Amino acid sequence: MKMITAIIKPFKLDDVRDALTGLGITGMSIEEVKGFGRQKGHTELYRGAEYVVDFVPKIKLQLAVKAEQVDDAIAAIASAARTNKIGDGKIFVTALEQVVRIRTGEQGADAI
Amino acid sequence: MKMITAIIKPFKLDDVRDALTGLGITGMSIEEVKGFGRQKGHTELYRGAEYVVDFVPKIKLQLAVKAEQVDDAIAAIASAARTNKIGDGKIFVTALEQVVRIRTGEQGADAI
Amino acid sequence: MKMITAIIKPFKLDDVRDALTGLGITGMSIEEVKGFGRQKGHTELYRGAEYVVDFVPKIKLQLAVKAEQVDDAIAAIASAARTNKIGDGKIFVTALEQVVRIRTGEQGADAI
Amino acid sequence: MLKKSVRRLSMGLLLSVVPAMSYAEGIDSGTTAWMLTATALVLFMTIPGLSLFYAGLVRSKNVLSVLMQCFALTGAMSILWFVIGYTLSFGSEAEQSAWIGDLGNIMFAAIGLDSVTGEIPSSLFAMFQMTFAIITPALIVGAFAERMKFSAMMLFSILWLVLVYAPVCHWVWGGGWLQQMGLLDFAGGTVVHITAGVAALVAALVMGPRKGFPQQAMMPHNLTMTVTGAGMLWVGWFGFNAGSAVAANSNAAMALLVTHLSASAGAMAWMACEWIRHGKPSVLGIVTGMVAGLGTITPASGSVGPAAALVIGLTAGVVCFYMTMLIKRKLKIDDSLDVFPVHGVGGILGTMLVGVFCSPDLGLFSGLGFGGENASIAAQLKVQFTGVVVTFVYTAIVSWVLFKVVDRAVGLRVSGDQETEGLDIVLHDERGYDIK
Amino acid sequence: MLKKSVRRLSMGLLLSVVPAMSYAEGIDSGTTAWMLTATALVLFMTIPGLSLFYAGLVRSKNVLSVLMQCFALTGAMSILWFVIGYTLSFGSEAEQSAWIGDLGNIMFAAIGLDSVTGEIPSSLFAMFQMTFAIITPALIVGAFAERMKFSAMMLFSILWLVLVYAPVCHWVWGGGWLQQMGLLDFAGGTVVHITAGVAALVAALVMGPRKGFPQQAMMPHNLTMTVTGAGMLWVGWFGFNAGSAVAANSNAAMALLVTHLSASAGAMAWMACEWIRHGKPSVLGIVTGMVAGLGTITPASGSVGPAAALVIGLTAGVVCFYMTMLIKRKLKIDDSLDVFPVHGVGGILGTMLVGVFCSPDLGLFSGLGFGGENASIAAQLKVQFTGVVVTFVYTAIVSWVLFKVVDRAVGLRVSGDQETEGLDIVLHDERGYDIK
Amino acid sequence: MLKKSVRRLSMGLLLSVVPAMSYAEGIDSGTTAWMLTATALVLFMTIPGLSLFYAGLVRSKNVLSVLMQCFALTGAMSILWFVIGYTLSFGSEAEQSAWIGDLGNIMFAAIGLDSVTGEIPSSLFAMFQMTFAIITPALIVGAFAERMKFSAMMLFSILWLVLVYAPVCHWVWGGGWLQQMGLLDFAGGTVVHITAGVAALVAALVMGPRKGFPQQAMMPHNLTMTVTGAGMLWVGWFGFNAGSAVAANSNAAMALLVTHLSASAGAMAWMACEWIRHGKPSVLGIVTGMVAGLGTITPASGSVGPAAALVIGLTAGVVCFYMTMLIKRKLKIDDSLDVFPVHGVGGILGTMLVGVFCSPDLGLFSGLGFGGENASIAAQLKVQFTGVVVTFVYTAIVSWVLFKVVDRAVGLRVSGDQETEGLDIVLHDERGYDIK
Ligand SMILES: Nc1ncnc2c1ncn2[C@@H]1O[C@H](COP(=O)(O)OP(=O)(O)O)[C@@H](O)[C@H]1O
Ligand SMILES: Nc1ncnc2c1ncn2[C@@H]1O[C@H](COP(=O)(O)OP(=O)(O)O)[C@@H](O)[C@H]1O
Ligand SMILES: Nc1ncnc2c1ncn2[C@@H]1O[C@H](COP(=O)(O)OP(=O)(O)O)[C@@H](O)[C@H]1O
Repeated sequence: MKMITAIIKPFKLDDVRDALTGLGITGMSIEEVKGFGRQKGHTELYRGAEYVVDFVPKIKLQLAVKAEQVDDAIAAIASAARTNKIGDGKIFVTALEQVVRIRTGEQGADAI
Repeated sequence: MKMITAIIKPFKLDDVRDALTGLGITGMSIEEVKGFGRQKGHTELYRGAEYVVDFVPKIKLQLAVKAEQVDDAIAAIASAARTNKIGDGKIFVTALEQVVRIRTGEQGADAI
Repeated sequence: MKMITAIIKPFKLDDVRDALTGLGITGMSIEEVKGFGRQKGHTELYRGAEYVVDFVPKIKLQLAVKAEQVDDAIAAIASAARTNKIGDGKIFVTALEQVVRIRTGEQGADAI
Repeated sequence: MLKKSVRRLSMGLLLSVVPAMSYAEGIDSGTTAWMLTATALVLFMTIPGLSLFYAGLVRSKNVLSVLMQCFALTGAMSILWFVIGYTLSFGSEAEQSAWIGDLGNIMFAAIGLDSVTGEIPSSLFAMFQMTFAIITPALIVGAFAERMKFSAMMLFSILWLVLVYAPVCHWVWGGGWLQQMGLLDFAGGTVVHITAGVAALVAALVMGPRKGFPQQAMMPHNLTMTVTGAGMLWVGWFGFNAGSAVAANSNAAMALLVTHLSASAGAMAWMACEWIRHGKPSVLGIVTGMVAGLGTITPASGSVGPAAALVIGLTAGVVCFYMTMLIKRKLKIDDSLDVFPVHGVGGILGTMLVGVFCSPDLGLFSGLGFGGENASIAAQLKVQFTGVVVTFVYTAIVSWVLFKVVDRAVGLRVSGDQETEGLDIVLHDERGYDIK
Repeated sequence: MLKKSVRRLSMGLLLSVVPAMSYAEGIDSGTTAWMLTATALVLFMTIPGLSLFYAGLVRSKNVLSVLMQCFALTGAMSILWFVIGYTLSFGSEAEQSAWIGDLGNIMFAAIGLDSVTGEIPSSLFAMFQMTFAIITPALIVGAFAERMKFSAMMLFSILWLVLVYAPVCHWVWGGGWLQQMGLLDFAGGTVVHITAGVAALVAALVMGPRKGFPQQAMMPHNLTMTVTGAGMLWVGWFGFNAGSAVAANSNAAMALLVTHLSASAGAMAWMACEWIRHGKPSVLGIVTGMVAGLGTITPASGSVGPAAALVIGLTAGVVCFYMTMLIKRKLKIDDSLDVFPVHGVGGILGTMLVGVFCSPDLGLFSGLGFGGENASIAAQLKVQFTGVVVTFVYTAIVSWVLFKVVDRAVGLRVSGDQETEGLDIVLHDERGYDIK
Repeated sequence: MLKKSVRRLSMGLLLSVVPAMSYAEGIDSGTTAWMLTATALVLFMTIPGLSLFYAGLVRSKNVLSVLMQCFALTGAMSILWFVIGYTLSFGSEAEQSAWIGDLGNIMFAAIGLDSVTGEIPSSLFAMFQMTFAIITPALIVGAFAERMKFSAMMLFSILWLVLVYAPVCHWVWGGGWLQQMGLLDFAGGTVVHITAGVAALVAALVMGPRKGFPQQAMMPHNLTMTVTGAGMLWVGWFGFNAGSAVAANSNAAMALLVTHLSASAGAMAWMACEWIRHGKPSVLGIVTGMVAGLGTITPASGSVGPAAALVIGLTAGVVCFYMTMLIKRKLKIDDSLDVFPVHGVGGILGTMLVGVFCSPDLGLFSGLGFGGENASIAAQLKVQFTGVVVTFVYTAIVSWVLFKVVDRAVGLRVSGDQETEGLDIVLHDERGYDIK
């Protein structure tokens, strides 16, 4: 089992979710994060001084998937989140040693 | 050392923390996340149109534990967070290669 | 490739970022989290009752780095975030199996 | 002169029941200008004032439910007052029964464009009184906040206005028995604050505490909202008390002055209590002290001088502070937003204190004279005490019965799960904030 | 007497064009006091009132853009009114053309310290009218919210005030042809609400929907802000309608009463519609119903009695509710904050209903009499209908042309990406909230 | 006539010190109605108005501390004014010393129910003046926001009201030497804005900058709150300036008109400066320009006409814009919320400009006449200049001493760590927002 963590542009969330649902992946958790990277942030004006706010609002998705789903999931996320503009984001994959569904106590792949 | 990540229902946070404290686990970080899964979200009404908000507010806990604590921690979280209703959440375990306590520079298990 | 996750005091964020930029590490994601640990939270007064709010606001940084950068990155974060007071926070390192840059589809180290 | 001015006022009120005395030239444009303004100010007290004050104190999942309750009450109580409330309170005839108003003013039937009450159009007097009938049930909202069904709240309030507010209003202002006894209640210590405060206490007892009370901290979700509402209440209260002079004269001016001083003193007193007891003054504390000062001076605002107002305000701040601790911490009664210890206790306190400070023989602390035929502090206090006790007991009994009836009819509380989820989503399918 | 009072009013307005008739002793301090207050209340309606009402309804990334539009309009329209708007509307001579005011009052040239209009200083009358010229363009903001350029909005509003508001204001209040026909529009059913509502509809059609409408839910980001604004609108409207009596008398009092009752009825009616149709009443619904009730009673507030006001308010709540559903859900027109179905429809509804309920022969539902020489409901309705149709068509055509012209000049909309990013950052380099 | 009206005003003020002249029939109900309203409006300026305006501009960790300071000052300054401030400012005798008021009105001892000042009850005049004594120290709060101890703030303000505000108020309005010189300061250019602005500058210099200033951006945490407060300030200012006529007459009306036009012009001017310099207008900019316009017209509002008001407002917007940049960006003085460049500079500017535009001989830009015995712009300017310089220097010296004294007594600033943590938690054990 793998944990996929994706950083995407906020307004792409719906597309990404639909793409994943298309793969039968319905479970995930998301959070609002602030990203630093190549993409520059916006400027804010305060009393004549202009401040460049160098973080950019992003959405972070986390989803546990079965090993065999990883590539499809990555592909789906990548294509759905792509705008070809700087700041599209990243996808990270880490190994998942154990998953437990709290409600049932199911473990491993069944719990996903 | 392992990193335990648990997604639970917000109002269960206190119970879970108490359960973990019972095991002598006092350190953790939590964040508010939005969950997608089997559990359906609430409906919102706006100008006669009803929108189903399909994410559900959840709390995400992250705690680094020594390998030997993992099973107790999982058990404690699971039993404390369980309501037996859909949406109770998940527990994920990943390997932790290194931990550093910033204040002291301690590394590994001592840093937890 | 490794994923470094650091929990730091919020007002230390700028120092840490500068330190990392100094290493040529410009990409990262941050989020506001609530921390539990040795450091005690503040007290809130409500109608004569004093409640100890035992979580402490923290900032969580996540950055994917090449294996060879890990130690420098950890050192940089640790020294920049240190105040020598309880609550300085922790640094966690986990293995990263795959990284994808959404915009270009680049994979692995190139995508970082 | 002092006594005269006081008589002028109660007269002003009695006149309300004398459409016969209509004569266009009776209208004073200055007084009318002030009463138009005062009416706007008292409405402003409820929306947005009180609704923000209360809404900031609940958890964010219930913020809309409180705003909704205040707003819906404004609409419903207004119509109800127009249809039946006003006539039950003030009737239409010059001769009024001691107990309840006649039915001649159903839908303001006896009020024409030219009807005059005192120096203002009768329509304005009835409208001004309407704003009091709006805020009184709205005050009770604080007691059952975060757990009561919207439907039950509406049903209860409708019945309560007719069966509690209207009769008490008639007794005190509509020519009823308490007014005839010379009870001093210039702007609503009994009619507004005791009735609302006691109903709040009964509500808390009948409904029981919120899930998690008192172990869980249930912090205000937005104190900036509460402070905003508090400022609006302070300003609006000028219309409430100085408007009750039903004239733009020295009585109105003095009422405004003593109202402001009492609010200031109440705020400072509560702040001092906290500073001493906890080492720090709190924002919630200072605004609550201000409300206590305002609620307490309300019945006295037409009868006391500024020095006395300072004493009344300071007393209010201290007494209401300790009463709040007593109710919430010792007795563990979950009157969510402390309506009884602030408004109920303040109303009682003020109604008694005016019996003392109305006396013209207290030197710097002298007031504007006794009520009716009363000629001594003792005599006046007896009347004030009667007013307090009767209003308290009557309100308690009828409110208790009404809650039981409404519970039978539609159920008072949402389910435990719904309470956990929050009333905004559960009752209104809306969320207060969606700030990205 | 009823008719007299009505004539007194329109007179009061005609007087505005008779600086000749200046006589210091003509000033009544009570009426002046009320009009000073009413002016403050109407300004309060726009800032903060309307601006909060609207700002709460947009997404948080656009909250400042709405506040900015209302605030900038307040400044710009005030100066514009002073320079040219007032004189085009009310002129300076006693004799006024049927179509447009003379230029004698450019920069209030004909208004001295001692000029008197009716019973108040002319400067106060001109200032009171200014607050109407502020809020009317501000109302339109709701239609193109979340997508219009600030520069385009300013340019459009400036042209619109001069070419739409001023002429219509002259026709109805400045001695123009509709006033001469005896059109009943006490406080702005045609002048304010139909012009703003129709311009809003045109704006929505010309600019097209927001990106993502109607599939995407575009929820209000802060309903507590909207409810706050709603309360302020309610209170401020007392100045709007009762101030339009330009006197502190029984007409003002009655206007205040009917205004309040209609607002209450509108709120209750909309709430009931939602409760029945969706099983739950919403906060957004009840406040919108209140605005509908207020907009609808506005033209009628000087001519109807309280019972009729109740009917008008209930009708407003139901009709505007269904019109909102029709426009937004059926026709899928993205009038973002529903300006047309609430203000436009309300203005039309009220302008027609006053033609009925002004009649003195409807028993409990009687009004204060017909306008001008009209002597029957039929005759009055003909005039009202003319006023509605002409105002609607004239506003629609000119507004449409102006939007096209402005589009050519500076472009109406921000780019798609900018719309996604949000107007606050894109147009003002600011964010509404930074709450940690 | 013009001059007369001006004399009437200063008279109105002198009368305040003549309880001897009490005669009940002297009360005008219209003027009383307006002054009751104006008093409510000026209180509304401070709470919630100014407190929201300021609180929105700080970081969210300090939002409550600012609201608390304004609220506590309202309570404390009110009591202080009642006890000693009023009598030091206006005294009780007809004959007043040039320097300070007599002690006859300690606790309003010489003010009875029937005392009359001008055309209103003396209690109302004293109460109206009280609201000025509340807002002036509250204005200073903006300078030391986010770092001053609550206890130090209270102590400083109490001393400052007695030692700075009261004397200056006496000189200008209480029959003191500046009033005798014919200084034109209708509503507080010197008494309110210069004293507050200069004290703010001294505060910023004595206390030093906030931790991190100027490198760190310290963005407003809630501009919607600031805009809300700005709207309330605008509306409330009508009471401040038009109320200073102490009459419901053409002077009040003209004051209201010029106040509104100057606010509009100030807002537009600041917006234009930003638009030109930065390519975008900001919300913070437009509201600050409005405040600049209001502060600047304040001393002139009883003496100038509308065309001059436009010039004054435009000048205010531009000058205060550049002064703000100068202080904050060039001189790097951390007057946190820019009190000096807006209020101090505005007050100076307005006090000088009225010396020009009061002249009745400027055609369209003519004013209502010179002050006292002054007969030329030159003569008037000399007086105005004297008033400005003396007020500036006196305030600067005394404020500086007071800050030093208070620093010794309780310490002015919280510790660096506390400043990082935020004043809400550190000083009040509360958080502004807990929105889930
Ligand atoms: N090394 C990294 N570790 C973690 N997150 C990163 C890293 N680099 C970039 N990100 C995240 O990805 C987002 C997009 O990266 P950026 O460099 O701006 O554009 P691109 O994805 O096109 O290269 C950043 O805002 C940040 O949230
Ligand atoms: N595959 C997944 N990866 C990450 N988080 C998940 C996954 N599936 C579910 N979750 C999280 O767990 C929560 C509960 O899951 P859900 O399917 O609703 O109920 P249950 O836990 O009873 O199966 C979801 O809201 C989501 O936050
Ligand atoms: N075992 C843990 N797992 C995850 N996060 C932890 C753990 N222990 C501490 N933390 C995080 O580190 C922060 C600092 O830890 P704390 O014990 O307070 O001080 P110190 O870092 O000096 O030991 C905590 O607030 C929490 O966010």
